[in-house]
Amino acid sequence: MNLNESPEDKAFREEVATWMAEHLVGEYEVLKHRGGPGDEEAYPELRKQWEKELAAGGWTCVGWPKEYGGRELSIEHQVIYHEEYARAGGPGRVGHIGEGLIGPALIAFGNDAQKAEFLPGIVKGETYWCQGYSEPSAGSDLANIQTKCWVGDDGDWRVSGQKVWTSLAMDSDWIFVIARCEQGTKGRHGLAFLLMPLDQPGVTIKPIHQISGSAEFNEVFFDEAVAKAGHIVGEPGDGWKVAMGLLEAERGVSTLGQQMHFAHELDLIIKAAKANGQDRNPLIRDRIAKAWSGLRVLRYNALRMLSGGADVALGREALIYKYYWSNWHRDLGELAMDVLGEQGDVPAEDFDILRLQQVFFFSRADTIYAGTNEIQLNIMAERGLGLPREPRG
Amino acid sequence: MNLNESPEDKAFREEVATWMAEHLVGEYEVLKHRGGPGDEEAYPELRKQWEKELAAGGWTCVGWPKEYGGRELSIEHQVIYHEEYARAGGPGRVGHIGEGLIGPALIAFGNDAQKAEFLPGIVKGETYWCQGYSEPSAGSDLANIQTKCWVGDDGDWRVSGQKVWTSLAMDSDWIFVIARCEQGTKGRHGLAFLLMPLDQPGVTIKPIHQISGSAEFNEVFFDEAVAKAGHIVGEPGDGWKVAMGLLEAERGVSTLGQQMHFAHELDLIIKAAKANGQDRNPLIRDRIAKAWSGLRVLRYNALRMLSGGADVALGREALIYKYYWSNWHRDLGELAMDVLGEQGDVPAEDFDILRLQQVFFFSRADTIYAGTNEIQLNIMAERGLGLPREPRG
Amino acid sequence: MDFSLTDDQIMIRDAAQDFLADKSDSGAVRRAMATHDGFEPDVWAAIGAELGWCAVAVPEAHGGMGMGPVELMLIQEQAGYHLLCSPFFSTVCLGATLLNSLGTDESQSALLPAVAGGELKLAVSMSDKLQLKADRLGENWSLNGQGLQVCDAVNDSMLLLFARAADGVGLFAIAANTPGVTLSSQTGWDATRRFSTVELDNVVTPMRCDNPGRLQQGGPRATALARLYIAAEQLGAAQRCLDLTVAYIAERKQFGRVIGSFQAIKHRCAEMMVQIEGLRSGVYGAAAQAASDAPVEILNMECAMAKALASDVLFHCAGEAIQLHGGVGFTDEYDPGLFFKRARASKTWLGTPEQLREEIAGVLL
Amino acid sequence: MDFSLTDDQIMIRDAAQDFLADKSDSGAVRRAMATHDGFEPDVWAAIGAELGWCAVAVPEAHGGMGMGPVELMLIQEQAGYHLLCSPFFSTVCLGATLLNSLGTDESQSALLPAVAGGELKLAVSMSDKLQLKADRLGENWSLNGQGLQVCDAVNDSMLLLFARAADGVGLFAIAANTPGVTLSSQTGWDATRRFSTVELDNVVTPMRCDNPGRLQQGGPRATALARLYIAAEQLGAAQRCLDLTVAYIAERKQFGRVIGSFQAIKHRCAEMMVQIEGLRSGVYGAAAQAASDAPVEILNMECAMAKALASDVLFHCAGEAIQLHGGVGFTDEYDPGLFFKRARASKTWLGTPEQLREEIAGVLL
Repeated sequence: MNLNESPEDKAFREEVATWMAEHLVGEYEVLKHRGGPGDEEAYPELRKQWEKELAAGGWTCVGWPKEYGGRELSIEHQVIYHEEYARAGGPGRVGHIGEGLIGPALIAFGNDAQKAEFLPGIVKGETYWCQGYSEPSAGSDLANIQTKCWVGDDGDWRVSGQKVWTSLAMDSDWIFVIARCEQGTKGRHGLAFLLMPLDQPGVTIKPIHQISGSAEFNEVFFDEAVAKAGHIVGEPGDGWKVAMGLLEAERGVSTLGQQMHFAHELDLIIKAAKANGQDRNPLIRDRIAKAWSGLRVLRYNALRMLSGGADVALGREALIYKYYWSNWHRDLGELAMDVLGEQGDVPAEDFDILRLQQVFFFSRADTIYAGTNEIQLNIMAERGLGLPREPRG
Repeated sequence: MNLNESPEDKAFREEVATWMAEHLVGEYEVLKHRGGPGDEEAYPELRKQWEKELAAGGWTCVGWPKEYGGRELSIEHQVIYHEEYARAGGPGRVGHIGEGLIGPALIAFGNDAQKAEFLPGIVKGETYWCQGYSEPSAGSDLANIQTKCWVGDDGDWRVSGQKVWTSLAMDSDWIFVIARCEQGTKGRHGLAFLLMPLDQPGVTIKPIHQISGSAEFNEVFFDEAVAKAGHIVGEPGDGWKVAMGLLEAERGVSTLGQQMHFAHELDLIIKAAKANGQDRNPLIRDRIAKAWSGLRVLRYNALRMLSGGADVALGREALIYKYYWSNWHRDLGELAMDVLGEQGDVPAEDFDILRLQQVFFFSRADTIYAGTNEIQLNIMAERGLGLPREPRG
Repeated sequence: MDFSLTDDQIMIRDAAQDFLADKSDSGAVRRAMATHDGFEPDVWAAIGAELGWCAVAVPEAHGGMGMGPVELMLIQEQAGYHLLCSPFFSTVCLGATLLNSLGTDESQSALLPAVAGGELKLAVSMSDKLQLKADRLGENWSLNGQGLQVCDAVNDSMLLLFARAADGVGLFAIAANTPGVTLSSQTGWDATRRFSTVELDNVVTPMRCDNPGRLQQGGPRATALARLYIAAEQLGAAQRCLDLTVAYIAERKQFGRVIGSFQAIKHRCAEMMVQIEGLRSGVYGAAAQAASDAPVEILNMECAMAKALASDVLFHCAGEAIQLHGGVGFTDEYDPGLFFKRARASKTWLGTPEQLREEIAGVLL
Repeated sequence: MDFSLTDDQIMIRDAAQDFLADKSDSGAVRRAMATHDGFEPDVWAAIGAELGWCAVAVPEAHGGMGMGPVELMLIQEQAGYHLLCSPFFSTVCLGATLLNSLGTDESQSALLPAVAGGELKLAVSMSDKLQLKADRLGENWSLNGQGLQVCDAVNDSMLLLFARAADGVGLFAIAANTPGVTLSSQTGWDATRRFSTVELDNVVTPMRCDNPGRLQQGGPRATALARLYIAAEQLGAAQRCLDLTVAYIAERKQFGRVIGSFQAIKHRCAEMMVQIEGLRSGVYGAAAQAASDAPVEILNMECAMAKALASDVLFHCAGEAIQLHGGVGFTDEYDPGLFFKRARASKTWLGTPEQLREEIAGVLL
């Protein structure tokens, strides 16, 4: 247990930092610290161009195997990469879902043709993906999928139904969907995992306006929309397995980068407090120290998770992580607005202030999406502490 | 809605205050502010003598009908009496259970012989009572009574079983007990309400030591203990009805007096803070203001309850009261110790400090006895908000 | 001592409830939010002319009903429950309260009858920063500077603003359409109540309203009452958050059960109920003090208590409403977000909870 | 960078767990609480002589094992879990840490080997108030005044006390049985760790321990490490509160169900787990910093974080343990009360959470 970095790690950190310092300039300067949660609508086209810039430097998909175009970085170097990317103010990654979710899923579960067709576009920063899991009646009860699919006369799949909470759908080319391929089944059985282009008749995207005014989530409606016969991942009936494997991958090294964004937000709070005198308010000082402490906990907790090896999901530290960071972040938003006071009442023109307002509003979603607080507590009590399961109705 | 007091009310307030100022002196001086929760073991004999002093002045059972020896005071005057009693530092009432619980129950449910036998002793401050409801397996699940009773060959009742959380048993002469008179029944049915002398073979009292070091609660064991044939209140099978009627009476006007004790505790905290400089700590100042605010809420909430008339138990203000005051009081205990700091670590010789330590420890019981927080929240959700009932196992 | 509502008070409360359920439902609130001035004129007209709410707390001598803070508190509770968008708050709760508390007889006679009749809108600053100067100009006054955080100022408002004069701080009335007045309104995150910055450039007005003999007691009393009325509104809003939530969880099913059957959800709602009922006791108690002979120092503490508690309880309940609505809770389509934004904005009005508690602590310690 | 425990570290932790489960169960703790000195000599003897815990963090040059803060943190976590009553904390976590951090080579050679061998008990003041004066007396020093909040001082302890000398504050070692020393110990609400006031009346000692060159860095480092070790103990105690509670609710039935099947109870336990695991990450992280090249300013913040969080988490968990045990929770017969008292007492040791956070804020702001 030692936090000293090896000379090699330090050199790699320097390499990433240098690349960022040299490339996140000029036309990309405006992207610094932009495009995060609640700010997804900022500069979508420029951010896609930035994805290609990253790809050109070999800084996409850094954890992927080399045979699929990745850098095959060690866990430690991936952490360093994400930290330095965020520390430099690297913008929210439009390619995140391709790189972090569907890419790894295809590497694990896809066939050779699928890998050949889809992975290069992700690595090059050219193809953007979004996710179609949740449905109006399948929120916390994720397996309650009503969207159905069947094989049409032409051998391709047809999909009808509705997905919801699909982020970045407007900026994406493709969506991956779980849909019920065996009618009459319930829960985790009888589902298929399909890859579908969004630009087709039969797919309608409707943005969901949030309380923060932004609309990064969408409803996606399918009306006999088409997925090619070759675009099912795994066999019909494997849908749940593939989807869950992919959710596992979601809790990855990128969280250390997320923490750097959090640290930046805390810095903005400190800056605002110094500017308006709240830095002398003892109750605010106490809460700023608490926020800083929570961020240390998050960092060490993530390091614990990453040091745990393959069985990481079994550890209590992994079970608590989503609950801890999302509630910490929500508290941070409240602290930010309490520091701003009346300054927080009107949408700010200064992005450093507006960002804090966004954090306040958007962070209310943090404790809801990807497993509400209530679901997280159930899981922790049942899997972490072995208490009796909650009965279904 | 007006808080001004009428001249008559003011005069009555003056009368009580004067009587207390003239009588809580001399040998009784040491009793000031003593004998409250967590301090029940203070001066038991002197406090019994004080009960007789009160009785001589006509200040016991002030709300009872005149025909039973009471003063038949209006609700408002009862409130004033309790407030002035507490404001003067009147000691914890050893006669409370007789005056506040069993007396009213006998007036409502007892027969003439029982009234004649028991009420005068209560009014005169000569007979002391305690309560036998809870059992090891009947805590939150109060109706799960295992103690059984049956009619012996001599026509008297025999009782066997165990009661727990019986306060003041050591200082009491009599106990009222609910026991199962119809074997094989469950829950609220088949119970009898019996009056029993404690000083008899077959009754064993065992004090329960608390974390605060005091032992005001007891276990009471019954081994074929005797209740006279005439000492059943109501009919066999009416036990639950009598017991519940009595618990209703418990939420009465005396709560305004309890609040005066709370106010005294807050004063002691302020005094301690001024003495050790914590009065300049902004975080402590914030919490002291919060505590004061909570006390205002308690007062107005109690006035709302009392103004509601007969159907008071239906109001949401009555449903929240126990939860509100007990959690407020527990927070007050934490505040007290945070103000004291290291001064709180060792049992104090100064009673003004020791009292705060007692509040800290004893108030942990406040959120447990007479309906735990968890049971209170169930009741509020189900009765107050109409949410579905929790299923039994 | 009597803590129950009179029949008249109950009638006023119930009438407000009925009117607002009809005229200030979710659709009406959203329509008002989208207007330039932040309210629908016909709702305001009904409040002033038909319902007579503006007259409730105006003395009978000035054409009012001569009732008091308890009645106004009850209306405000309903206004908060229905998130009423209206210059009622600024005109009656702030403006008329100021004039009642510290106005000269002349200014009361000049302004209160029109207020009571619903014919005049008053716009009042809620900031404690004073950036206005008043200079004598013959019989008149000339005002210069900025009025900050002026509530519900529109073109035909009468502005009531404090300004520093040679003889001390005074209260001045200025028609908003007087030459030299520039209103700049910005719609905040909470679009249900509007605030403007008002620039005054050599604005001439004849009307100085403060009665020096009333200022010392009346100033703190007006602030205390304004806090009480905000607290009442916050109380109503908190109650609405709970009611919206209970209605939602009684319908929404997950895992084959209504989510209101999950004990953890039940307890969270019960906790909201505890806080709301406690707050209601606190707000009603403070109102009862305002209607009694409490000295202004006591009233100050009571109303600071009510407003601090109300801000905290509303913020908690609005946050819980979002959380317990799940995904739809943070969408603009559902109503919890409206209350959440009001909760955030109102937290700072006339003092944050921390500032108010520090006021209380200053007396206690 | 490596955040996993080594095999040696795991072995040390597991051995401590086994030993304490056997020798520091509830009965043993209660026996120790009832003794005059607050610990059972045979348990202390086993810790020092057999298990070698006292040697863990002592340099090899002084007869120790030359390990570091991570190992000691792991032992302390177990000590807290089992509420170990022992002068181990004062001797090793406070005393040896002080000597390691800022002692002269001579004082280290004189004292550390006996500490490592379990032959010497050190008693150290935890107060930040300095009420001792040291005067030169030939080769020796004469001490006068009071040592406050001295931890685990018994008749055969060696006292390690700071005192003000002409050339600045120095650290002095005084055998507790030296003439002029008066120990007055008072058993606190938490009887598992004893504190004394020590009166020194012209007490003569030859041993001044501080190395002036090490004082500036070593003083803060020793304080930071001591906070870390307390935090580790609090972490263990918090974990025990959760474990006791989960065991109880899995057995206790009400309404025909184990109470652990009630969702609200489950969520409360899960919330404890969240806090405890977060704390564990924080404490382990601070220990890892202590074992790395972190400058003392960083270490200070990290350990202040760990101790503040640990105090809050333990207090919360101990309170929840009482509450979720119901009636038996506030009896002396069950164990939650013991942890609750430790939680309360340890909250102030080397800084309350508020004071520690103010230290952090002072750096950040």
